[in-house]
Amino acid sequence: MMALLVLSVVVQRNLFVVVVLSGIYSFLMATVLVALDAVDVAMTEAAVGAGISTVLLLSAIHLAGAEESRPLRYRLPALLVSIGVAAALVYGSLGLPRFSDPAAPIHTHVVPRYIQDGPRETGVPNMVTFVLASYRGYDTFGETTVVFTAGIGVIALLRGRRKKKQSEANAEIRHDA
Amino acid sequence: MVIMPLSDHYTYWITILLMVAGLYVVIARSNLIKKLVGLAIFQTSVYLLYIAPGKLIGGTAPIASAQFSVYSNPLPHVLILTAIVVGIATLALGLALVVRIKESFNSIEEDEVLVAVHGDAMSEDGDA
Amino acid sequence: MRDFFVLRVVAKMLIPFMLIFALYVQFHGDFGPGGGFQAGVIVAAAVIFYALIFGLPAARLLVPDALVESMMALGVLIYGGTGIAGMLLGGNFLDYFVLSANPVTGQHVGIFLVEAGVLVTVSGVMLKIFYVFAGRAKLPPG
Amino acid sequence: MSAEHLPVLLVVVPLLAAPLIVLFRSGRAGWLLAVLASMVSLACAIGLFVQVRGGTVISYAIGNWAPPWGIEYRVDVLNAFVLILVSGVATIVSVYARTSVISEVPSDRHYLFYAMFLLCLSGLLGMTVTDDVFNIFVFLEISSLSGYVLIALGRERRALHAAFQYLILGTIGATFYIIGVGFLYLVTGTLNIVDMAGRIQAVADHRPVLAALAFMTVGLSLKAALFPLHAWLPSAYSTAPGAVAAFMAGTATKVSLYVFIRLLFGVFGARLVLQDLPLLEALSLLSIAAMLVASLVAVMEKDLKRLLAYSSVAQIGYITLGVSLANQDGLTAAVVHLFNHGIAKAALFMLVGGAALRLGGCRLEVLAGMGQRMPLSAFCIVIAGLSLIGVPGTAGFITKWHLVLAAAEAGQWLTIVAIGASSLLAAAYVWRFVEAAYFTAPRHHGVQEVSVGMLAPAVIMTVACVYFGLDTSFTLGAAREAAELLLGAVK
Repeated sequence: MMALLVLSVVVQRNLFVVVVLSGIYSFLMATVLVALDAVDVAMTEAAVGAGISTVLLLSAIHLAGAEESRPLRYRLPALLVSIGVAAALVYGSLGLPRFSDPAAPIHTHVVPRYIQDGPRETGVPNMVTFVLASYRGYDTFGETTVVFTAGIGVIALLRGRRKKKQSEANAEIRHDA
Repeated sequence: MVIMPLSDHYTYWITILLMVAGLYVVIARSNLIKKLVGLAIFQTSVYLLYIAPGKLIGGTAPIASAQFSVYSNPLPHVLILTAIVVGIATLALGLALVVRIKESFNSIEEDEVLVAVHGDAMSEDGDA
Repeated sequence: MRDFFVLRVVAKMLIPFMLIFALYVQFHGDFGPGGGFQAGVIVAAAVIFYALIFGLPAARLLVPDALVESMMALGVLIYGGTGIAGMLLGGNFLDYFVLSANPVTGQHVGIFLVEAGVLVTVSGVMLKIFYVFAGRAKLPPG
Repeated sequence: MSAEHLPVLLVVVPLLAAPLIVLFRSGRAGWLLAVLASMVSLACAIGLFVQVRGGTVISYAIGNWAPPWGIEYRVDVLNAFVLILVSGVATIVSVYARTSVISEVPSDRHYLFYAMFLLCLSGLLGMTVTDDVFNIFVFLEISSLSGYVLIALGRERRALHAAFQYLILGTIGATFYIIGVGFLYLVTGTLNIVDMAGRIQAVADHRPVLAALAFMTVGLSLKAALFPLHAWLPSAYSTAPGAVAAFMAGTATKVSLYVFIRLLFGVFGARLVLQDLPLLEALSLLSIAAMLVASLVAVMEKDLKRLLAYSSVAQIGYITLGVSLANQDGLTAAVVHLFNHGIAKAALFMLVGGAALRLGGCRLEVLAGMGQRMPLSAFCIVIAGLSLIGVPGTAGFITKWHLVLAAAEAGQWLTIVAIGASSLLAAAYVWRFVEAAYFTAPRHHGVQEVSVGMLAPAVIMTVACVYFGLDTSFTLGAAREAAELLLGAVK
């Protein structure tokens, strides 16, 4: 079902439909993530993928137009690159541990300490929370900085600098300067 | 649907199909917004590469409790949370650029924009 | 949209609940799914909801741009400040053990502070991005 | 706070200065903070370099969680050397930026520019100093996102398209990198580089490791603009504001290359015998192609900034050529060229950026007669250009000499011919500037030299190109030690 959705994104030319489809895609992804026990990730993916991205994409379409004017063309180089990437991925995946193999390295190294000692060392039962905020808190610091960077980046790109005819909106933007 | 281990590597292959479809959209389509949607799908699919192997059948979500002893791996969840945030940050910036490109070039089709870019380079007076 | 009386009343009733839910997600993050990022998104969503019903200028009056921009910066500073505090108290950067006499309490304090930092930055940025995009889009003014 | 915190202060000071600038909202305060924070980083980098000289390795456990459970900062002579390059270029460019920003960026965005500049700097420093493959990704994204915005702040509308193109390719690169990290994590269970190097030898199946190597190589090559994945670089560097072009040309691609070198030798080298890999041959062929093709394109270019950008692609080829030779001299050349090329390109982009502001463009016909109108700028461009060619007495010569030694040691005589040919092409593209600046009648009248604020940093950087060509104890000494370290990890 997800694959079908993605294929329709490839073919569909109306951007509005594409955005809605990608929102549904994120929602399905969130469902799959719940099935895989990743509840925190699922919650975030639903909020971000189905929520924020969709709102952002819709407002961008509102500003930039909704119809893709180029007809669908099958570009050989792009297809070749994609097939090459897929081949490399399949080749690599053949050597990976089986699905749900408790002896896989990711289950036997590093993580056991989080599971066994983490709740006691930090006093927090949600392992995702304490790994995120404490053991790997520096990544999350970086992540917060990424969000901050995007925020001031959007301001730097979109503040002010509009054509004169939109002076009304300009006045509105002035008071944050 | 993904949790059924039909084959040992079934989950990996689903992930791969999704990733490559996203990548194809990025490279092949000329509409800039469509490119960004493709990019988002490409990134989202990578999440499965991390999360799916973290699942242990019979395990539970990694929240410590007296009733359970087997938990799915929390570390990939943490990494992917960070990756989701990075993805949305990239999307927001990309869309801001698209809006500016639309205002400056009056088009969001890559080939049309490219023609205009070359025009600017020739006349050497690109307007701001 | 001003005229949709029902919408306005429902919104007024719903928004406080959204904010409380955000706080729940923030603090319950220790025990269940959730945390600063998700809560930040919900806070921003509450204000965006307000803006959709009452118009962008009204939302900007309620939560001014200057405040939003400061929030973006403040969250990062709270997070980094927690890290620096760990250093000043004799530990490494982001060392929560030293934040309190009891290491486990220290971890609690540290996690609480950095999650608060994430909340502030994320809600600020999401809101600001909405303001900027919506400001360009000339959303129907109130 | 004592010296033990230097590794983290180096990154956190510029990172936290950025939100402070946003709080103050003043262009002038932003500039002061940017200069100060860059200087603090430089001081930290120098302090670290002094400590790690002679083989000491500094490990810093962030959050006091021992690696591999927590994130570790790890400094040795190799990354300390790169840190000095990045923070040094940042310090000099941040001084230069004041004038460049005033003339190229709208005034209500000045403080945002400096905040972005510092974020980009801390992202690059964070990538260099960390020993955690996922943390590299996070800081890579900080530097990339801020980089896209910095480029888009260029005056012409072309800058927007260049930034968008860079955003797409950069994100594909970062995603490829993260796919590679995923493979490595799934087979080793760890994200810490040192831990990974130890555990990768026990991995039974080599297929995921090879796939990881392939994805990380392609991902980082996209970020490093390795030929033929350089499509974003010329348009990005030629349309970005002058200070941004100088900063990024001097640092951004170099840090991606550093990460590539670190992973290749620090992680994969421990498992895969480098001589058995087709990767090195492929890298060597691509490097030679870059040196020749990109130089040739540079010779044809009519715009000086694009000419320099293509020259960058060619010079990146020298670095990867040194890596592909994988012997002591080759790696020494690669590491020292990270530095030597970084300072030469930063100097050139600062000088050309200033000239473009004065003369209203940087097509070669616009620069006609620059030697008379702006004698010092033109002279410095020629000197830094000589370093690109590799004339004895400049820093570029040191690299060329060791590359030739390395190729001779490996018995690759054709490679030496290619180095010679590429140097001739470099001489040709530098000559095109000389011809325009000194042997063409000036088009502009009453044009003056750029202001001291822009000229002084550029001159200092140019002098550095000559200084490090004459006194090589610092650069070559560090590079030799780093090369020994890398080869030691493989054996």
